Amino acid sequence: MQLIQIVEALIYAAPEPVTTSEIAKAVRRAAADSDLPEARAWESLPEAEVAHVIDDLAQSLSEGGHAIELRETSSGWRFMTRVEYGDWIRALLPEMRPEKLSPAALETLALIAYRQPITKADIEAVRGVSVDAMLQKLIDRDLVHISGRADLPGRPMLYETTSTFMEHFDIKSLDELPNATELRRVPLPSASSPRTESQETSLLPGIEP
Amino acid sequence: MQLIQIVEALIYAAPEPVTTSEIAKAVRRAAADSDLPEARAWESLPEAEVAHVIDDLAQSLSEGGHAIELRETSSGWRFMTRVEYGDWIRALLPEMRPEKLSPAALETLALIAYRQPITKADIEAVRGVSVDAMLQKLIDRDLVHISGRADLPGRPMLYETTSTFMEHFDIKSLDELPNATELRRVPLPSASSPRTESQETSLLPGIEP
Amino acid sequence: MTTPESESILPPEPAYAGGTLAPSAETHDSHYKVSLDVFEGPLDLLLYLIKQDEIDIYDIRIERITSQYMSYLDAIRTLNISLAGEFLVMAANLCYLKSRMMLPKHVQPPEEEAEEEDPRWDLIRQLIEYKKFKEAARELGEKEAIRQNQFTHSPDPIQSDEEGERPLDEGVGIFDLIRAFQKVLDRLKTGEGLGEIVDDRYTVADKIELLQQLLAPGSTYPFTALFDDATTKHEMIVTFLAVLELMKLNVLQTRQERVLGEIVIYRPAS
Repeated sequence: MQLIQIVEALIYAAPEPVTTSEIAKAVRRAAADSDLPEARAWESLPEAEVAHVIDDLAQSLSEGGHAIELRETSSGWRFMTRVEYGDWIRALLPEMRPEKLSPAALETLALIAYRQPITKADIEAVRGVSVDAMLQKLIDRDLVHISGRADLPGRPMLYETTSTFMEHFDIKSLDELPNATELRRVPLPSASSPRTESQETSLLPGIEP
Repeated sequence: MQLIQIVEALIYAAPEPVTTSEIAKAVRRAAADSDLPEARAWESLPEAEVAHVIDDLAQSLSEGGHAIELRETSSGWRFMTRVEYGDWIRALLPEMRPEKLSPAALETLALIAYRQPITKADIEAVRGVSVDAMLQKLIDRDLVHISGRADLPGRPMLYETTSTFMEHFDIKSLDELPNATELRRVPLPSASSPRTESQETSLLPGIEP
Repeated sequence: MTTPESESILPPEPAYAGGTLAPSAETHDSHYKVSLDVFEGPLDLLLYLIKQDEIDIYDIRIERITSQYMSYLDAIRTLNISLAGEFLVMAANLCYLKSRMMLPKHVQPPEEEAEEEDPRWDLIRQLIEYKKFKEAARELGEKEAIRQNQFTHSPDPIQSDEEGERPLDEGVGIFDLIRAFQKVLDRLKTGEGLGEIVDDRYTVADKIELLQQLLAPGSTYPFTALFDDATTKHEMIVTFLAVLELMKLNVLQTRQERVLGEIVIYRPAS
């Protein structure tokens, strides 16, 4: 039994992406309970060695001409099919036709992504339309969440993108957003007078409608 | 692009095991729509050739020293981690992040927690969206259960939180819910006319789940 | 509330980039019906008009753009399509700008902060900001398209020496059964008619006997396949009741390898 195989099995079996450090920690813990003689050495496995093994694994997959690759997402490593097989997979699984977000949803998300945390009024100031319903839909799809309240009159809520957002767009960090350096600094027209939030706040504090 | 890679991608991405004949059919269908020159030959791909490719794939995985193998189950082919890694994975998986609840799930759960026992129609009256799937997920995760039926037309089911819910949120009684006294009294929109439940109730009277 | 209820999280059917939109008031209905959904808001519409005119954003002629904008709104209104409030607010804003621009400089009412500033400036700045994020949104959309061509697997069964470790091995709840049954009924509903046989020929006892013949001890059978031969809804219900009865008697068990997976009926050997 080799470390590379354990790492492969682990990434494959994990229900969500796993980070290098999670893998290292888990292997150390499991090695301590193992009867295998080779496991002794893994009881103090450094993270750097796991990182190395992950590189080897990714390389062996791509050199072996596999349709599956090891990819690093914002929340860790996971196996994914290569882009070029997308059409073939959809022929087998027509129900997996992707649900693309609408331009309005993308605009709203872009604003939140680049300027988070941001208030609803500030989003509306740029988009020029009311975004109540849209925000609720984005929250329902777990692309956006409420991160707190701004220190402004009316204490408006602040919105941020989630890890689901990162996964959905395959972005590892916010710096990776297209044109990040420019857009994250652009001075925005902001809501001149912070509007009072609608019923959602007054009705059920803590339970978002 | 080679057939073996397409087959690998298909088996990997399919949510359920796939049979040789399903794979052959999917490849033929996608080949007809494909621009790739090599796809011409696959438009009339015989099942026997797919079977052959599957054998090759299984062999290349086992010869490559992978921790994942291709196995034929009663309903088709799928990748699985090899038996010998079972112990490791089992030891490692508890280390992984537990799957988190989506905001929409939490909302639904909160409504049930504060207003239990509650009907689906009343939850939907508040959330404004259908919650069927959500309720099922919460039930699957043992956070919510059906506690009975309301004394209303159609005898709609009533939902309540479970003891797992209490453990998960670390509360000893429902009175310990934040803001309990207030939120349990807040007027909420309720289903104006109680909807009749779908066929499951009317069709099968006498089967109490 | 001015919330545009039509604002969907999914894309509108017609493609904006199609370029078939003619903003002249004479053009007839279908264009406008399409276009209102196509513009994400008044700023988007203004950007479109500016692009059509091939002018620089910094060089908008308020008078011209206002009249184009207004004729666009008029056309929409004659079609009785309800207009999101934001479009009207922008119209008012444009008219105000236009009237200011028409006054000689020295009689223009003083703006609060902007002393010498061009009255168009606020609008221009807003358009430029909006355009940047519209572009960013487009790029996000491209990333999304790439990502959606990659697939990952759903959590799979892990093989191990010990049995009974799988999360869903302990049998399926009655709800899964009812849901699966419902699915079968739905499928029947969408298929051809149920046939006109009115005679209720099957009893639960008949079906119990049949099921026991069908399933030898130790064998399994896909749950939904039990209903493949049923010709009436009644027969399906009777079959289902027979399954429930046999489960109660511990003659049959159900298994499901994964959540929402295929349910299998199993008859233990003993």
